[in-house]
Amino acid sequence: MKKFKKFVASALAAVMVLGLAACGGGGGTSETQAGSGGTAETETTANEILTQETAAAADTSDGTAVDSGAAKESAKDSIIMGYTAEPNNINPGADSKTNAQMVVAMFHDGLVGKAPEDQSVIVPSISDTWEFSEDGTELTMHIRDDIKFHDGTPLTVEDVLFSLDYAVSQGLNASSASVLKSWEDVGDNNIKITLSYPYKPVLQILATPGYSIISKAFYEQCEADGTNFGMVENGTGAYTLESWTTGDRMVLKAYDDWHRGAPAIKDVEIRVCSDETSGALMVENGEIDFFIGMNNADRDRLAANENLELVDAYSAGTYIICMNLQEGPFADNLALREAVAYAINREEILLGGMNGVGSVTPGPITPGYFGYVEGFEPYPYDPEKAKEKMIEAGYPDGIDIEFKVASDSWYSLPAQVIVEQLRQVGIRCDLQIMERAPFLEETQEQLDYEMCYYITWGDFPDADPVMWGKFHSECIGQPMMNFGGVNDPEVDELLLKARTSLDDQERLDLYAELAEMNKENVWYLMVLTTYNAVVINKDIEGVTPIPAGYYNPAFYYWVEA
Amino acid sequence: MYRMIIKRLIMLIPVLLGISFILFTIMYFTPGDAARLLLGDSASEEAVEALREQLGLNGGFFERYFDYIGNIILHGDFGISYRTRNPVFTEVFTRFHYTLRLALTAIIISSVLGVLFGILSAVRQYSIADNVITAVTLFLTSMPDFWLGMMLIIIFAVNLKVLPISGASSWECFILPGFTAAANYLANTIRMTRSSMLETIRMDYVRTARAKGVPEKKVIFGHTLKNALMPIVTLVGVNMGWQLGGTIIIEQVFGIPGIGSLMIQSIRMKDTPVVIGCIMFIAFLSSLINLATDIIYAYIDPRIRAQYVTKKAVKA
Amino acid sequence: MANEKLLEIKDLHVVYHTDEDDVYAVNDLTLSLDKGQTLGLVGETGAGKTTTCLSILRLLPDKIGEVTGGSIRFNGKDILGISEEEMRDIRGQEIAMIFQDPMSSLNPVYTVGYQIAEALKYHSTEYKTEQEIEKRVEEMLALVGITPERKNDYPHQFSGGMKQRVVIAMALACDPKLLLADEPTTALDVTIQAQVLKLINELKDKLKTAVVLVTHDLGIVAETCDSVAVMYAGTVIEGGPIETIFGGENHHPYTVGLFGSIPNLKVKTKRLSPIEGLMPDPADLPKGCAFSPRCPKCMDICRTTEPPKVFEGEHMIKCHLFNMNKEVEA
Amino acid sequence: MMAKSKNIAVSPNEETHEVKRRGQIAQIWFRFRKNKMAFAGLIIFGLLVLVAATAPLYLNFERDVIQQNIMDRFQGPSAEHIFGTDQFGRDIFKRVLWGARVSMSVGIGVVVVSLGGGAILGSISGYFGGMLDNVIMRICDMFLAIPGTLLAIALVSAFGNSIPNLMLALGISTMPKMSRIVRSSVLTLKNQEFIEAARSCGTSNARIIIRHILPNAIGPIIVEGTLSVARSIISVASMSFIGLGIQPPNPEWGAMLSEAKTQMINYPYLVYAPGISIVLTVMSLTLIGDGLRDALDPKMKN
Repeated sequence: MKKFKKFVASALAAVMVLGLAACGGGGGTSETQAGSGGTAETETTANEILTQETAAAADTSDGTAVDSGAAKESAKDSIIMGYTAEPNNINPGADSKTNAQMVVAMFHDGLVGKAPEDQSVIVPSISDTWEFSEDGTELTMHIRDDIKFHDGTPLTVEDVLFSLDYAVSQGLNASSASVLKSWEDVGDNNIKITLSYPYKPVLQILATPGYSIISKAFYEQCEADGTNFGMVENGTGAYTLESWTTGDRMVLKAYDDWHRGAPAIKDVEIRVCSDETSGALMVENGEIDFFIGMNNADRDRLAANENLELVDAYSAGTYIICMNLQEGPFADNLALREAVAYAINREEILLGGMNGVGSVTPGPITPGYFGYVEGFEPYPYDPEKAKEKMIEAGYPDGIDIEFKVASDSWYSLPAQVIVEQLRQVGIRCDLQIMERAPFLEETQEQLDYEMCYYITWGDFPDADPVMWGKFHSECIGQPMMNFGGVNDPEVDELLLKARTSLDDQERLDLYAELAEMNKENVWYLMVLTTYNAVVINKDIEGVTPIPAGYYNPAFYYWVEA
Repeated sequence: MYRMIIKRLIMLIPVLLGISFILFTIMYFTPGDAARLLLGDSASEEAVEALREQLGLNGGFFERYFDYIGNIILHGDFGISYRTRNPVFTEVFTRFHYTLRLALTAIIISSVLGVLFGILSAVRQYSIADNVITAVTLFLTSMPDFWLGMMLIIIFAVNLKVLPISGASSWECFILPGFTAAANYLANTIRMTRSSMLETIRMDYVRTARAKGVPEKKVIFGHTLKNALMPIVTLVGVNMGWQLGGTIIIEQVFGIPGIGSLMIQSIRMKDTPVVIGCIMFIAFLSSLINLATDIIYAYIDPRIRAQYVTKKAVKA
Repeated sequence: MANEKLLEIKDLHVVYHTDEDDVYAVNDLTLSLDKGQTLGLVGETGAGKTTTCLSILRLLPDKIGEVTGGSIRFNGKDILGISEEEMRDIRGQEIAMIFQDPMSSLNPVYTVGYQIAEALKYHSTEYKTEQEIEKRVEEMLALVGITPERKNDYPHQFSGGMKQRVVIAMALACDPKLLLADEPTTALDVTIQAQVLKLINELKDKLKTAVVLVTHDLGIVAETCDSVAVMYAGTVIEGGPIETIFGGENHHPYTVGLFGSIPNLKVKTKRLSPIEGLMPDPADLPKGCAFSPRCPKCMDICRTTEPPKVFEGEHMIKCHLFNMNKEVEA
Repeated sequence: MMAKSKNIAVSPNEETHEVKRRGQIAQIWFRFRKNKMAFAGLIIFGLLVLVAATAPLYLNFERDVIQQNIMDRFQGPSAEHIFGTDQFGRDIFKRVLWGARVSMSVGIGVVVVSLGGGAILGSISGYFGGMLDNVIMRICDMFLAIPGTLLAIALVSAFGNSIPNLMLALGISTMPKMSRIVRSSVLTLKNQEFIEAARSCGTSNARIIIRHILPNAIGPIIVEGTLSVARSIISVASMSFIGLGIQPPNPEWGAMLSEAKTQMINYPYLVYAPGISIVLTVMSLTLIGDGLRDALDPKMKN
C-alpha cells in the first residue's frame, strides 16, 4: 500500500510538471517526468500528454534518450521475477496474453517506446523522430541507423517494413491493424506510414509489443531451417534469451548495446509459479524478487510485509456483466435489464469477489485511460426498485436464467456474488463455470448465452479499442468484442466520429455520450476494475505501475543488495 | 525370456493405438477451438481460420485421425504442439524429468517406509506399534492427496518455513510433493507388506527355518521377507506406473511443471497432439515398468525364472 | 541307557486363542521318551499330535498358541522356562523336526544346499568354516541318497519324496538328540513312504537319535517304534511299550476302534469297523471323557467325570472301564 | 412345456440358494459385527448418512447454505459459527453438513454408473467368453492404461460441466476396473453345477446372468462397490478442486477446499472442516469395505 500512495502522490506531481512543460513550449523530455500511471487522478494528464507528446519527442531527436536503469548505480545486478503463467511462445505476434507480451517487450523494441515512468508518454525508440501530416493521416518516421540486433546485424529500414508486414498479418493485432493502411521507404532512413483515417493514438499502437521490430533475415532463416520462431528471439531489446526451460524458467541476459542504455540489472530469471498462492509465498520467502499475478486474497498479508512493496496499477480492463441483446430473455426487455442493474451491489461484489481490491467502475472506460468519464453515476443499488422492474418486465414470479462465466477465480468469485444478489430479486441463475476455451467460443463467437461475466481490455490507454470493439455492430461475434450484441446505427456513427476526431475534447464528449447511452439502455453493466499489482522486494527501485502489465526490468535497479 | 519380452512389446502396439483413438475421439468432441485459444481473445476471425487451416483442424474426424496416426506409424512423427509449435516429444521430454523425479521420490518414500513399517506391523502384530501403523495407514488412504498437500504446505512451508512451497528448482522442492504423492501408495505398501508378511510368516518353511534354530532376525528378513516381497515388487511396479500418470493434481498443488501439468494445460488448450502424446508415452512407460517388474520378479523367484530359462523338469 | 529320560512331558495344556473361541488343543498330556528310543504318537487328525511337537520346540503360532500348564523337560532342562536364545540353540541342534508336508517345508527361494547349511551355520561347533559346512551338506545329501551336485538346485526342482529327503538331511545335519517326525510320510506315495521310513530308521540307528514319530499309520508304528502313545482330543488315552499296545488284553475302546478301522491282511475281517462319529470340537469338549460320545462302551460316569489314568506296569490307559480293578494314579 | 420343466427344475434350486444365502448373510453379519473397526466405520457412516439425509429438516438450503453475508466474511471459528465463515460470509459448518449430501450422493452416483456399466460389460464378457470377451477386455486394457484422473478430466471437458456429466465421466473412468472384477467373479461361477443345471433346462442367458450368476457374485462386487464409493468421493473432491466438479454455490467438500485454496494461508481454518469430513467419510467406508471383505471371505483374513 505504501507504494501505491507514493505513486498517487507522484502522479499528482506529474500533472503539475506536465502543465509546466506544456506552458514552457515543449521543453520537457520524457525523463523529466515523474512516475505516473493509470490512476483516476491522471486521466486528464493522459489527455494532455497526447496533445504535446509529438513536440516533446521531436525535441529529443539527438537520439540519446537514456532512460534505462543504467543511469543509476545498482547494488545488485540480478533479479528473479515470478509469473503465474508461462508464455506459450515469444513470437511477437502470436500470443496476445500479457505474460507473453511482457517478455516479448524485453527482447524487442517498437518503432516508438513508452516512458518507463508513465505508460501514456511516447518516447523515441527505433524511430528517433517522427512527424504527422496536417490531416493526421500520414506519419513519417526516421529510423535510427546505429541499432543492432542481438546477433550483431544492423537494423535496416527493410527490417522495419518487414516487421510492419509481419505485425499486421498476426492475428492478435487485428483490431488495430485496420488503422495502418500502408507503409513505404521514403529514403534517408525514413518511412512513411499512411493511416486509414486520422487516428490520434496510433503511436500507442506502434508502441505495443505486438508491433515489435524483428530481423527479417533471422525470421527467414528460422523459416528455412524449421526453427520454431516462437521459442527463439533476435530482437534489439534490453535482454537476450539465454535459456528457456518450459514450465520452469526463462533465463535472460542484459544486452549491453541496447540503444536505450545498458540495463543495470544484468541477469533476469523469469520463474513460472504454479499458482498465485505459491507465487505470493515465494516472494514472501525471498525466493523471487518480483511477483506478477498476485491473488487478491494474499494482498493484505503481502502489503503488511516490510520487506516487500506493492506496486498497484489499475487493470487495463473493466469487469462487465453482459446480457445477450440478440436473443433470450434480456433481448428487447429493457425493464429486465434494469432490474439487474438495480439488483447488483458493486461494493459487495468487489469485497466478496475481489477481496475489496480495486474500485467500482460504473463507466465503460478504466480510470487512467483516455475517455474515462469522471463522476459517472451508475444505477443505485435498490433491490425494491429491481423487484418493481421485474414486475414491469413481466416476471413477477422471477425468472430462471443461464449465467456463464470462465473458471478463473477473478471471474467466478464475483459471479457467485452476483448470482446471490440476483437471487434476492427473483432472478435465479444457473451458474455455469466453464473452461476458458468453451466459454469464449460459446459466449463470444456464438453468442450462445443469456448472461455472462467477463472483462473489457485495452492494450493501450485509449478508449477507442474498447469502445469500438464493445459497441460497434461490425464487431458482433468477434471475441472480446461486441459479445453483448449492441446493434445501433446511432452508436456506430458516434464511434466513428470519436475514432477519427483529432479534437480531444470532442472525443471525450463523444465517449461520455456513449457511456450515457449505455447506461440508459443497460447494454453492458460495468461492475468493477481491480489493480494489477506487482509485489517487489522493497530494495528494487524504478518499478512503476503498468496497467497492461508489460513490466521491464531494464529500468530497475537495486538500492541495497 | 527374450521371446516373452518381445511378445509383450508387440502386444503393446494395439493398446497404444486404442488409447490414441479413444483420446482423439474425446478431444475431438471437446468444445473449444485450439486456434482461437492459441491466438488469444483479440485475434481476428481470419487469423484464426488461417491457423486452423495450418494446423489441419478443418478436416473430418476420420481424415484427421488417420492423418495423425499415419504420421506416427510412417514417420514416427507425433505431430507438433498446437500451443508452442514444438514437436510433441520435445514438449514431453522437457517436462517429463520433473514427473520422473517426483515419482521416484514418492516411490522411494512409499517403498522404503512402506516395507519397513509393514514388516514392523506384521512382526509385532496386535502391538501398539501395529495399531498405530494401521491407524495411520487408514488415515493416509482416506485422505485426498490435494488436501494432504495443502496441510503439508501449511505446516512445513508456511508455519515452519523449512521447505519450499512450490516449484521444482531444487531437490528440497520434491520432498513435500513426494510425501503427498507417496501417501496413498505408502498406505498400500504397508498394508500389502503386512498381510504378505503375515501370510508368509505362517508358511511351513518359515516354521522349518525356526525349527532349525535360525535367529529370528534372519527368519524375518531372510526366509520371510524374500518370499513376502514378491507381491510387493509387483505393487511397487504398478505404483511406479501409476505415479507417472497419477501425480496430476499434486503437480497442480505444488506447482511442479511436470507431465501432469502439461496434460492439464494441453487439455485446456485443446492441444490434442500433446495430450495423446503424453498419455501414450506414459502408457508405454508403465508397460515397460510392468515388464521390468516381471523380470525382477523372475529374478527373485527361482520358480518363475525356471519357467523362462529352461523347461527341464527334474524328477526324482 | 534305556532308562535315561531324554524327554519328559508332564500335564501339558495348550490352548489356541482364535478370534471366535479358545481351542483346547492339548489337555493334560503326559509323555516320556528315553534316549535313542522311538516313540510313536498315534491319533486322528486334530488329536493334538502336531501341537505337542510344536510345544516341544516352542514353535506354537505366536500370540495364538499358548502353553497354559504343565512342563516339558528335555535332557533334564525345563524347556518352557529357558530364554528364547537358549531355546534357539536347542532347536536344530538338539531337537530337530521334520514336518508333515515336504512340499511346503522348504523355502522356495533358497537352494537346498543353503537350507541345509543354515542349520549348521548357526549351531554346529563341529563344522565351522565354509568348506566344512559345504562338505557336511554334501555328506548329508549323500546320506539321504541325493547326489551332492544337486545342492545348488531349488526346491521346486525336486519331487515330493526327494524334498522329504532334503528335509530329513536338514533335520539331521547337526546330529540332534531328538528328532520330531511329524507324519513324515503322509504326503508321499506309498512306495516312497517306505523308502523314507527306511531312511529314518537307518539314520536313527546310525546316529543314535531318539525319534518321536507322529503318524496315524499303525503299521508304521509296529515296524519302527519302541513305545506308543495314542492321543485323542489332546491327551494320551493309552500309552506304553509297543508290546503292551499291540499285544495285551486291555485296551482303551478308542485304540480298539483305531485298530479295527485298518484292514488287516492276517486276520480275515468281513468288513472294516470304523469308529462312529467325529472328533469332538476342541473348542467345546464334552464333559467327562472326551471320547464318551463315540464310545461303544460308554457308561454314565464317562459323561460326567474325567477318567483317571490306569496303570498296568508301563502300560497306561485312561478309561473308567479299567478303573475298578487296577491301581489308580492319584 | 419348456416353461413347466423350468419351474420344476429351477425353482427348488433357487429356493435352496435362498435358504443358503440367508444363512450366509447371518454369518457374514456375525463376523462383521465382531470386527470392531468395521463396526465403528458402519456407525460413523450411518451417522453421516443420517446427517446428510435429514439436512433439509434442520437447514434451509437458500437461507443457511447459499445465502451470502459479505460483511461477515472470514469470521474465525466462534460460538456462532463453529467452523467460521467463508469468503462470502456463509457458515462453513452448515455448508459442510449440507456438503455431506452432495459429496455422498455424487460419490454413490459415480459408483452406480461404474458398477452398472461394469456389471453389464463384465458379466457379458465373462459369461460369453471368446471373441466378445477378448474385445471387451482389450478395450478395458486401453482405458486402464490412461491415468484415471486424466481420463475423467478429458471427459468432463468434452461433456461439459454438470453433475450428471461428472458422474458419467468418473463412472466411465472406473468402469474398466469394475468390469474386470465382475468378470472374474462370473468366470469362477459360470462352470459351477447349478449354472450348468439352469443352462441344461434351457434358461435364457440373460436370466442365468441376472438370476443366478450376479446374485452369487455379489459379495466381491459389494465390497468393491463400497470401497469404490470411498474412492469416488475423493475423485469428486479432486475434480471439484481443480474446478471441474460440483459448481458453486453448491457446497461440495472438494469445491469448498478449492474455494479455500487461495485463502488457506491467511485463514487456514477454511481447509480443516471440509478436509476432515472427507477423511471421516472415506475412512468409515474403507473400514466397512474391508470389514465386509473379511466377513465375506474369512480365509482372506490374517
